[in-house]
Amino acid sequence: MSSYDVQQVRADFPVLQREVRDKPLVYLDSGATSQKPASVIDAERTYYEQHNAAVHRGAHQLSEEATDAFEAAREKVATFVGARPEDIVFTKNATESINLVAYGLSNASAPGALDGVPSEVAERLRIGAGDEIVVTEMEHHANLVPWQELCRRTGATLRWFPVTDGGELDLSDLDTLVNERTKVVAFSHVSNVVGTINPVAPLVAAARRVGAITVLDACQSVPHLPVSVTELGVDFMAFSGHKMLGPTGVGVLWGRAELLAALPPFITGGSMIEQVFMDHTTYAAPPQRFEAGSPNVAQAVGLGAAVDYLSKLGMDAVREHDKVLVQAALDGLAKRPWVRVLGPTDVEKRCGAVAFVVDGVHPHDVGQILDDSGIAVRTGHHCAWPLHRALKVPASTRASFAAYSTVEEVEAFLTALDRVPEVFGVEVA
Amino acid sequence: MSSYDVQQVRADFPVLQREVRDKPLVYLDSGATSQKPASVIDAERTYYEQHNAAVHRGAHQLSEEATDAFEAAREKVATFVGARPEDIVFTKNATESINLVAYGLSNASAPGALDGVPSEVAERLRIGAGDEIVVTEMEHHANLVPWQELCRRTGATLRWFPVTDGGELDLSDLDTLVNERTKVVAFSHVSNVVGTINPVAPLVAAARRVGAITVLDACQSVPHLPVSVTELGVDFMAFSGHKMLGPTGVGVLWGRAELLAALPPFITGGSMIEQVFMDHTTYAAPPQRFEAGSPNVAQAVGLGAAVDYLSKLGMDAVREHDKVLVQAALDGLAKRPWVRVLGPTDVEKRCGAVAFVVDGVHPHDVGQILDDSGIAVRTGHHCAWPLHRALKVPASTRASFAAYSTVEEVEAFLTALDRVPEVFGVEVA
Amino acid sequence: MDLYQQLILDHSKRPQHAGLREPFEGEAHHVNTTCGDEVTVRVHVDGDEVKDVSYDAQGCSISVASASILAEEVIGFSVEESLSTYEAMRAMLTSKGQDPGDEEVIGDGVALAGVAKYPARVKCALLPWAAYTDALVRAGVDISTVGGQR
Amino acid sequence: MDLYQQLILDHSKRPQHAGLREPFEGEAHHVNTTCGDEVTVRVHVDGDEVKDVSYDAQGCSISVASASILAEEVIGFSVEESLSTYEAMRAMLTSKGQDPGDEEVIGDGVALAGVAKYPARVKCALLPWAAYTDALVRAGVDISTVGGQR
Ligand SMILES: Cc1ncc(COP(=O)(O)O)c(C=O)c1O
Ligand SMILES: Cc1ncc(COP(=O)(O)O)c(C=O)c1O
Repeated sequence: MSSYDVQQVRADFPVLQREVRDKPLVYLDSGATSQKPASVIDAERTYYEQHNAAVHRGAHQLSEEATDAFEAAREKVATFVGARPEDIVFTKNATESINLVAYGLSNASAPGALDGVPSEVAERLRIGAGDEIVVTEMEHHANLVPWQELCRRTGATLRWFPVTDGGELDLSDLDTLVNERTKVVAFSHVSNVVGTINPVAPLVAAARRVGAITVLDACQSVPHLPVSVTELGVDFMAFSGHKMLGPTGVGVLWGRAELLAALPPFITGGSMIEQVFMDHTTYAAPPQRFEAGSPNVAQAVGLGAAVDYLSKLGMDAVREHDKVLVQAALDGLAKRPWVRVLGPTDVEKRCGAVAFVVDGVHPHDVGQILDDSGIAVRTGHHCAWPLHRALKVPASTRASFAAYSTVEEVEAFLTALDRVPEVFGVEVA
Repeated sequence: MSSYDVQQVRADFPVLQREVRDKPLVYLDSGATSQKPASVIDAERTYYEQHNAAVHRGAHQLSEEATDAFEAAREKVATFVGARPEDIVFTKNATESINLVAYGLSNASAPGALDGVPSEVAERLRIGAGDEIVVTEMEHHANLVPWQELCRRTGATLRWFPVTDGGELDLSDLDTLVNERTKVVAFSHVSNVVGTINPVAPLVAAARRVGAITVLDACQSVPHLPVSVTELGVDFMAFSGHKMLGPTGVGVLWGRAELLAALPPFITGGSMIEQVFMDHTTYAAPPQRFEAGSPNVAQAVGLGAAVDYLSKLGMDAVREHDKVLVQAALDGLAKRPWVRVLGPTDVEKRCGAVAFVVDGVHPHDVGQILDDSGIAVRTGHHCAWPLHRALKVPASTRASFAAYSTVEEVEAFLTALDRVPEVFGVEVA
Repeated sequence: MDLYQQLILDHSKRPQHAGLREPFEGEAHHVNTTCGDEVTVRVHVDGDEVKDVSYDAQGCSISVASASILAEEVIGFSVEESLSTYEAMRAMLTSKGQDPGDEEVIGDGVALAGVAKYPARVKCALLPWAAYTDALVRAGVDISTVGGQR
Repeated sequence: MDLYQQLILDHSKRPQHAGLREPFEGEAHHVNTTCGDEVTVRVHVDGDEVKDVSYDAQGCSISVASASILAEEVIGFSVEESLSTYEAMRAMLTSKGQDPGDEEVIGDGVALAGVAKYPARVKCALLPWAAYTDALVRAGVDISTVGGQR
């Protein structure tokens, strides 16, 4: 840890110099969206000032430069998660990435959509009545609602793993829930609320046994942990640029080559076609097939710079730093008996975020008190309403971290939190 | 025109100072993507350096600022096209905007999707076998392939208006093509290849008579002409930020309030929901219903700045300037008998782009010769393959303009073009 | 901070007229989608008079206090008066701090004046009021003569 | 500009061995999706010998010239030799200008060396060659022993 100089990291993030309500900004809402280092902001700017043009199509110099910048970004992102560039699709956010898979699967049932696909692969992609999609109660809405809608479109049935009171996945019914009817098992790598790091291996193994496709929501793991698609063994993985120091407006879908190759397109239009006639169209190979229209080139380039930045820090070091922050938050909150922390207590089992409730005070009011001290946290259901229901709380307050967060910030947060019982007259003993 | 100082405009665009192959860049590929003024680049940068946070959800100051910036951008875009902010949806590009409508319509047939929608509106949204979708042969793939796919999903039939040899829509069969089976009439305002400005009024009137929904692809009109949704009378209108001096990664869909209110969601996930349970979800009102996940905030803010920039120039002035450029190109090309211009010859009937062929020389080779002189044009089918087939050319070369293009650039292009017959030994008389 | 006036804390801890009661002619359930706050409001109108407003409010101190103040300020008044009170509340809450509110019209509502400076909380304060007007509509009351409804 | 060597212009104006002929054992149709260039290539192999390559090329001067050169450089050679020629073409074209090409191996192919500096055109030059290898596969020829295929 001694080599990780967080003050030096902070110097790279212009917004961290800001004051809020005359106090220095303490940004503990990185789980919602992270801040951006100057190198990311500059990468987008340089792209616009020097190279901006349509990619993949121009017969001119600028267009070649833009294409090179875009494809170089794809290579960087691929390397970052241990993937091949051809298997990386740029989307607008992780939500689109997951919808891409869900719509690709329902489109697979349209007439002719799987022509030419090997029958064993086609069989895995076809979903209808009687089939089952399995998710978990812990999911962000982005990895739940698209599957509900896929079920609505196809007649398949949604099933889910429950969550324990301790905020972990309850896998005791694994072999019942994942069965021969299961076509998809979709789950998050790390919970965006309770920070739980879920066990990927048993879920992948169970899905493999029945030939189900695994879809991993890696939004909260990729920014905090070393992540490799080959090690994880999943079939699809979605994550968002804006949560990993990258720009808004860019997400990523990685897919296993044989499945990507077979998956029908989602959004259709220019740049994803092979040949177009008035009455039919043939489609390009991945990743182009899934990148219809003019892509988010500047944002992809920015994400490439973010990945460079994280790689320079080293994801192992980022993970170690995160542990220190989470531990400091857990320790500080444990000293306040009027606070109830959600999720695992062991820092090895969690990362990125700490959510809690103050009984008798609504999280909105907790957040407001913190904001008054310049401390930015998030309150509410954090797009994980069913998880809150499972944990029997209406909502929660969440402090979440990134590579630039400091223990001092955690302490400032804890100190400000002490005003909550004061203002709302809560018993502190 | 005297008040339109194009040199002053150019000074605002950093990339225009560039050299290509040791010659000043002559960028005549704005129809593919436009360049960005410093104010747009700076708006994104300021957003990241000062206000970046999750929108619509934070209990903290930064999040409120980010939300204000995002919603202010929506208001600017709305005002720019004569719309209400509530009816403006931010997408990633125009392609997504059109897909949003096409998927919304097929999702309307899923069980329960139109619950609570007034029956006359529901009737318009439900599409199935026997119904017809009408497009034109002139469409960009983005306004053709999504409708082919909608037909594939629903069993509806695709029909289309042909194009005349002169590159205009042939509306002679209007009343046959748009009939009581027609559910959607989708067409472009301005062709991205031949620049033709299509007559919106008769198409809207025909669609209205039969209750069909009109979808206007305004990608190539919004950057060049004053456009007002209320005057046009269409039901949906799609356009792209990156073609109107805005950033990459942002598009717009405008929809008529009553239809937007009834249209089922497309991409689903966080921020577009009302309440989420494991077994069902209810959705928020527009525009949120159609903006799932973390939005492209910085890009929307950049688009707001682009709209400010265009408004300052004045769209009437921009249109007049464009006419001068198109006229100069048409005049210059007319003097070269070895060049065949596609599309209308009357500058009142067209805008933004001039496409042509040199018989005996492939457009790729034409583009290469131009590039060698630092002149960036586009060659190929310009994502409008069927239009090229209709005009009986395999591909074409297109010079396209924006507010910063100059008559001198048009002249440089014409001069460089004269090398084509030289190199390829084409008869020039 | 001037947001949490003692009056607000009092109302949120001891919400007046809380609970769902009979009889009622209209009921509306509103949700603040950004945070999950929920409120159900029932109205019992007799002729032109708001006889009772009962409610179940699950949410932050601001939305609960606002529900409590709503009940206090409209029960026993005419529908028209209650809608004027709504308009005055709305004007104050959306004034970004310019309109301090008139105690004559909105009573304890003035304690919510500080909310106007926190756009994210304005929705919380308006939630019960929006549900109230919706409940009126469902009770068959014509509220169209009063402007400014969303 | 060094892209349009006279040799390329000649090949593109008078493409050698052009047209689709019989007999053939394998045929492949490839499209350059970015510009719509199309080529159909047929191969007639007899044992280890490439007896004939016939083609229909619709496209720019680079892709047509490349098809013409392809036919010239592989007809009458062994399959293995033709694949070595392909590899040498490919190496030159993707070298970004580092590899000038060996006239001994690729013959008139060296005239396409200038293409390597224009990434967008590399696809054009490779199009007929990719179709050729594809046609070989469809003719039942095992090309797996030769590396570098995409
Ligand atoms: C007429 C027209 N429609 C649709 C599109 C698609 O826009 P985008 O690529 O931004 O999605 C374009 C441009 O590519 C266009 O010119
Ligand atoms: C676990 C998880 N999944 C999915 C998402 C959705 O990502 P985005 O909003 O970037 O689409 C988020 C963040 O919002 C998340 O934390």
